[in-house]
Amino acid sequence: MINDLILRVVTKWLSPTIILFALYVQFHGDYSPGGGFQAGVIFSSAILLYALTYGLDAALKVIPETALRVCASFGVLLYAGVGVASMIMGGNFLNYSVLANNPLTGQHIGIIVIELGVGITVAAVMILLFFTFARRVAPE
Amino acid sequence: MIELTYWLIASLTVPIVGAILISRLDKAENIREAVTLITAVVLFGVNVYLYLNLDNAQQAGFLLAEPIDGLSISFAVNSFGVMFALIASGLWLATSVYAIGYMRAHHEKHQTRFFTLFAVAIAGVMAVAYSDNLFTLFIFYEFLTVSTYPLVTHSGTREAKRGGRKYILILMGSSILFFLPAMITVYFIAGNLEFVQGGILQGSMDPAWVLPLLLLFILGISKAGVMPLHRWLPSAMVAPTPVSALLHAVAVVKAGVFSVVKVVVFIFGTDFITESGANQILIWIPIFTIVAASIIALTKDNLKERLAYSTISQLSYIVLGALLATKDAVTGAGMHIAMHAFGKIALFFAAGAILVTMHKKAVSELDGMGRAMPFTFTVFTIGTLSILGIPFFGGMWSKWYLLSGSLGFENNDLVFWSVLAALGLSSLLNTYYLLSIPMRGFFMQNSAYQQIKEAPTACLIGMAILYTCFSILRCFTNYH
Amino acid sequence: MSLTINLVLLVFLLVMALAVLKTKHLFAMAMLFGLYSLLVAGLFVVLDAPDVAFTEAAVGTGISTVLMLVTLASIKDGHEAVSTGKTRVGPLIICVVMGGLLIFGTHDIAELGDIKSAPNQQVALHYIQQGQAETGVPNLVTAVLASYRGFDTLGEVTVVLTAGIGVLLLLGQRRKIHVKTRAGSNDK
Amino acid sequence: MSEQLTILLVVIPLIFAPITALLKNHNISWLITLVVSIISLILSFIILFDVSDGSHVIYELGGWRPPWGIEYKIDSLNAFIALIVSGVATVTSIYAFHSVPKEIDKRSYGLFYAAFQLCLLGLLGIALTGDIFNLFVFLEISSLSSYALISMGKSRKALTASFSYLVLGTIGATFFLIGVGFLFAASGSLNIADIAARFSTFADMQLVMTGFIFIVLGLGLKAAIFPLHSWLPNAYSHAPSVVSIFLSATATKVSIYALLRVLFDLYPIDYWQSLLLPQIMLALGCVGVIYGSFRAWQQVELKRLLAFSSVAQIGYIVIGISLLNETGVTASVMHLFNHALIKATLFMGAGMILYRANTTLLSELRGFGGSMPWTFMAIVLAGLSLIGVPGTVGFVTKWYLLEAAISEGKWIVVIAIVIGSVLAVAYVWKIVEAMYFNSKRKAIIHGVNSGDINVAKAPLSLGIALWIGAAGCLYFGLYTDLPFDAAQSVAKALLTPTSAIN
Amino acid sequence: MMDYAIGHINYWLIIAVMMVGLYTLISRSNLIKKLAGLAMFQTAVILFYVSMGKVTGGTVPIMSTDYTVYSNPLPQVLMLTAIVVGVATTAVGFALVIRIKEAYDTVEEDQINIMDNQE
Repeated sequence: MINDLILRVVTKWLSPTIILFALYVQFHGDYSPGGGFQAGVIFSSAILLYALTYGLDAALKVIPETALRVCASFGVLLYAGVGVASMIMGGNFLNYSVLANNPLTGQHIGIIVIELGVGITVAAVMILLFFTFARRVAPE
Repeated sequence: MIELTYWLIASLTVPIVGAILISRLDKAENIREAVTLITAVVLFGVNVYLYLNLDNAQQAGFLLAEPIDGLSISFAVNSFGVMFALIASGLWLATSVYAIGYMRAHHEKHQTRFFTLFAVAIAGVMAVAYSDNLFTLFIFYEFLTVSTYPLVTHSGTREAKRGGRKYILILMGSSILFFLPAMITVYFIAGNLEFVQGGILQGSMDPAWVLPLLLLFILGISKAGVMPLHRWLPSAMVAPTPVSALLHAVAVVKAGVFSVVKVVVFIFGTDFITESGANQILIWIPIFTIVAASIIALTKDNLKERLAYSTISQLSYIVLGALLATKDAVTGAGMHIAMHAFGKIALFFAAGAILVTMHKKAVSELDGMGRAMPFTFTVFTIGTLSILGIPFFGGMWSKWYLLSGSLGFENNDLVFWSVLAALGLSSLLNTYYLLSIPMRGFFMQNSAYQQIKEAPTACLIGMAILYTCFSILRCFTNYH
Repeated sequence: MSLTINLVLLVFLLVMALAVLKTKHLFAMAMLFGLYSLLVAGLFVVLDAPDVAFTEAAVGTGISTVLMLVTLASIKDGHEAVSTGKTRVGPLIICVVMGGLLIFGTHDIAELGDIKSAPNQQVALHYIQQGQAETGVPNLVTAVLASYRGFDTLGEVTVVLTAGIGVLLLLGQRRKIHVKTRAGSNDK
Repeated sequence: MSEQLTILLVVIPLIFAPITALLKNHNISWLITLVVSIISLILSFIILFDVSDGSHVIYELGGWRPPWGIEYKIDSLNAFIALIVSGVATVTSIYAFHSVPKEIDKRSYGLFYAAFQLCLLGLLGIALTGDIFNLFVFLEISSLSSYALISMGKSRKALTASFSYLVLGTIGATFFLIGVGFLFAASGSLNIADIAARFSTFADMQLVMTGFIFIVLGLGLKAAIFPLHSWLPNAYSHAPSVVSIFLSATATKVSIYALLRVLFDLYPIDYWQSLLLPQIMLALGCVGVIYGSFRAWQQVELKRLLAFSSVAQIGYIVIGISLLNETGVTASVMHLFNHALIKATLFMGAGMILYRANTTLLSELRGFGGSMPWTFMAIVLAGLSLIGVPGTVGFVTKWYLLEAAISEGKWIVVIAIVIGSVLAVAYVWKIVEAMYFNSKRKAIIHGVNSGDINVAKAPLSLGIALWIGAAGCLYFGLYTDLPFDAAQSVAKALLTPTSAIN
Repeated sequence: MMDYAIGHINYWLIIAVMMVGLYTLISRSNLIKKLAGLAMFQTAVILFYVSMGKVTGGTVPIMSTDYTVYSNPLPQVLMLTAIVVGVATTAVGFALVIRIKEAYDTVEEDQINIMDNQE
């Protein structure tokens, strides 16, 4: 299916759209359904689609595996980092209210950042999972 | 902490130190043997010192640890313990002299391991002797079991393994199955496990419970070799002779009866037992053992096994004495520990000597050997006589006390007569199955042994030491 | 109304589950499984849980199914072996007992959609009344997820990471590892 | 201040695990793991010290008041369990330094240590949290990582073992989830203290009972309580040494901790007494003890033998709990500690044998006692503690157990315990015999003579770790203050009805 | 009676699905089938939770001025986590299946057990 023209063209258009939607879900999660986790999964599905059409190696060119690993760890660290930050600012772990002068803004910042962390990790891990499995299909 | 306490600690640590040194001296055999002997001498000296200062030693003691509140691992000096320690360490001296000769003549492997573990075992015996409460006693009772296992299975042969398995399973199994629950029950009732003159259970327990509890103890302390849990002793005979001699004629088995006496006197208290009447029933166990073991001994042709069964029957004398729970009887039991120790170890030495020189194990092969090994057989004869309790040999006194003890027993003629019968019968059987051996040795004609061919010198020295011990002991007992 | 849709979907779901159970062709099973997840996602929408529906659709229908397909592709074994003579009575009994127990348990559960039920009254009420005021986030799911129970979510992300690490540990090496069959035999 | 420390206990591994996952170099990742475990050990010591007087440390995560937020409510039990886990983790990571390079593929050192830290993190999380759903999440973290870790074993059986553990473990977790759901449906809350406080208002609902049954079933599966133990022997016997050590000493313990929480804090005692649970648990415990010991005695492979003996030991713990008196519970909680110590030591010994001989088949270990005397001594020591020889940790627990049983007048239990101990003598002696005696011919193991110098010398780090454990077995057998005081205060806390606390 | 049935039938159906999943998990020998069953089992549990939070006449728990009744957000949050846990477990499971296939050349539990017992 690597050579199916229609698929290739559709994918070309589709995957950026999906990614865009993922970003929307990510950052609009506070006001509408969605959030880091959903966004991450959707994002990964875009890459999945790309990999399915253009092949694993092409996808790996777009996102090298090391980058994925780093992202996966980074997301968790980002999340935990927010918690630690709030501890340093004198609150309890994950108490975002202390992150800014106004508790609400603090909460807002905190939530956005941790959702981002969630998104990054989930996306990275999901893609990583797919790559790792897919490599087993046709071992070179 | 008074100065005697240091001597007490010394008598516990000296063997350990010795063991460590010995284990480091694998290469230099002679130095190793020297260390063994020195350790033995020092230990004996320490115990003698303790014995001499017994009068002001009563408050000597110390506490090592208290794992469970109310249960401490602590040691103290008392006459009974010192006596036991004295016998064990003294005979250890003799044994190690003897063992050196034996092991070399027999070309045993792993001699370093042997002597190391021997010392460790002795440390265990010392701990048992000086233990200040039942809990400590139990700990080192188990310790003794474990530490003697490698000695029993020293040869590493198949039957050694089988014997060892039986040894560990019966000794440890029974102690867990019966001894431990019994101990916990006592702790539960009395709130502690201290050895107190007159016992700790009196008053706090319904006399009806004495029978089952005491039974648990007697079964649990299977080192005392009371039937039916006596099988481990014959199977332990696969060990090298010095082990059988010291551990399975003296140290281990005596630790068993020692524990029995301790339990009877200091946990239950003789009066309490008498009042409960439990012993009226229980004494039949040792009586049965005395007779049965003697009979079995008759049927054994293997010298060491025969001795083992004679040991079993002799041990039951002591258990019996303890159970009779009258003053004389208990004294007799205490004395018999010593008497039998000397007698039996002599027999084992002789047996070992015969084994290493003539490589004979069976009684039936000993005809006329006395001419070849006069000294050995003399020792054997003395030992026999002593065990038989011929007047002016140690054994007599203990039996005498036992009898008079049973006489004082709760206006119960049946008991007295049966005890008398049992002792008489067993002595008779003893005479037959023990005395027959030197008889064969001296009076049977056998062309094989014309010229003298004695055991290795070290063995002889060992026996010589014993010989002197006897002479000392005789006056010692008279003086009592 | 929503209850009827709910029930219809549930019946479909049951059918789908049975189909997954029955089918011998594993690729078909993977597809059916995808459909199953889709139905569940639909149910979540009916139950006013768009976030969960989102996730279920993306995960159940997306990732899980894809992974299942990839696995099938890599093990190159499309069919379930005809079951050996082993009896399935035991499992059946277990399931019946468990199911019976659960039904027994649900006897006095609040009816579907009962606003006065404990779950909707006790803790949740506070979220609905105070949530936006306290966190400034209108989407209460996000509010609870990210703030009130933020620690759960941290754990959840850690679970994802753990899964990634686990899979990498298992399949990370490019070459297939030759696995020795003897217990504890080393590969030198 | 110590409030912040409690959370650090979880956060520190959480921060270091992802970093470790990115590393390739063995020594660095090892060092990180060691440091993390040591820090958590110190932290849990401090916390235990803080709460040892029976007080609580309350920590509200995200600053939200319970029951709306997640809270940590640390009493001596939490701290004690955390101490066990981090202590074992420390010893294990010392041990890992030489063991891991030998057993794990060199490309995945970082990942392996990361998974190890995640497992530690999960277990600590379970041990500390006061929120029942949060407990589920961390349960899953630890489980997932342990599936992966177990599957790292050399033998291919490790894979199947790991898979069946995955299936059963997930069933257990899901049962737990169902139970929590039912409880939630009845109470509308997830905070243990909150539920316990309002329990009487919904006590008579069938929901609550069903929920209870499922929670107990789920945790029982996780804790491998007989007869739900079927996953344990394979999992522990085929896992890499480090993993066997760590999991055998901690995983089941933590699940049992969770069970304790549910039984004593979440549900009032008389509630499940009316369900006859104590009797059932008592029976299962006794059977488990005898069955486990017996199966252990049948085994021919060291690690498998140890695994089965774990089943038996868990039986002892269950017995102690179900006796429902202070001594019994004290004994159980103490045995959590003691058994962790013993089993860790024994598995370390097994690991060293594996390291040198590349096998743990008893039949092939002839004469190893001679060639590695120190390891042998340590194993014997730990074995004796397993039997419960006085002077060792095993004895202390057994003593209290028996005392509790006698005081309850449950002679059957006494018999079961002593029979179990006698069987323990048998199977421990099986090990000792196998290793102690030199055979006429040296056993040839994978082309190497047993006790041959050419066999890789067991490196120091292993020996140190091993002897830390062995010394522990002896030390805590003689000086029992630390575990006993902790355990006793725990037992007191547990047995006082929860209403008294709130 | 009728109301009772109506009030509970959806729980009963969910439980039925749950049990079908469990049965697939423990009765089937094919490992992949097992995992599918596992996933179904978990999903059913999730469904159970979410339906607890449903409120009749309620709406999506997103605050807005034109609604007053909202469904319960808490179960939804919990189940988001549960779903993640589920997929994580399934992923690891599949990875194990692949390895098992490489090691045993089969994914049928029965055959694997036979092989293990032969060793």
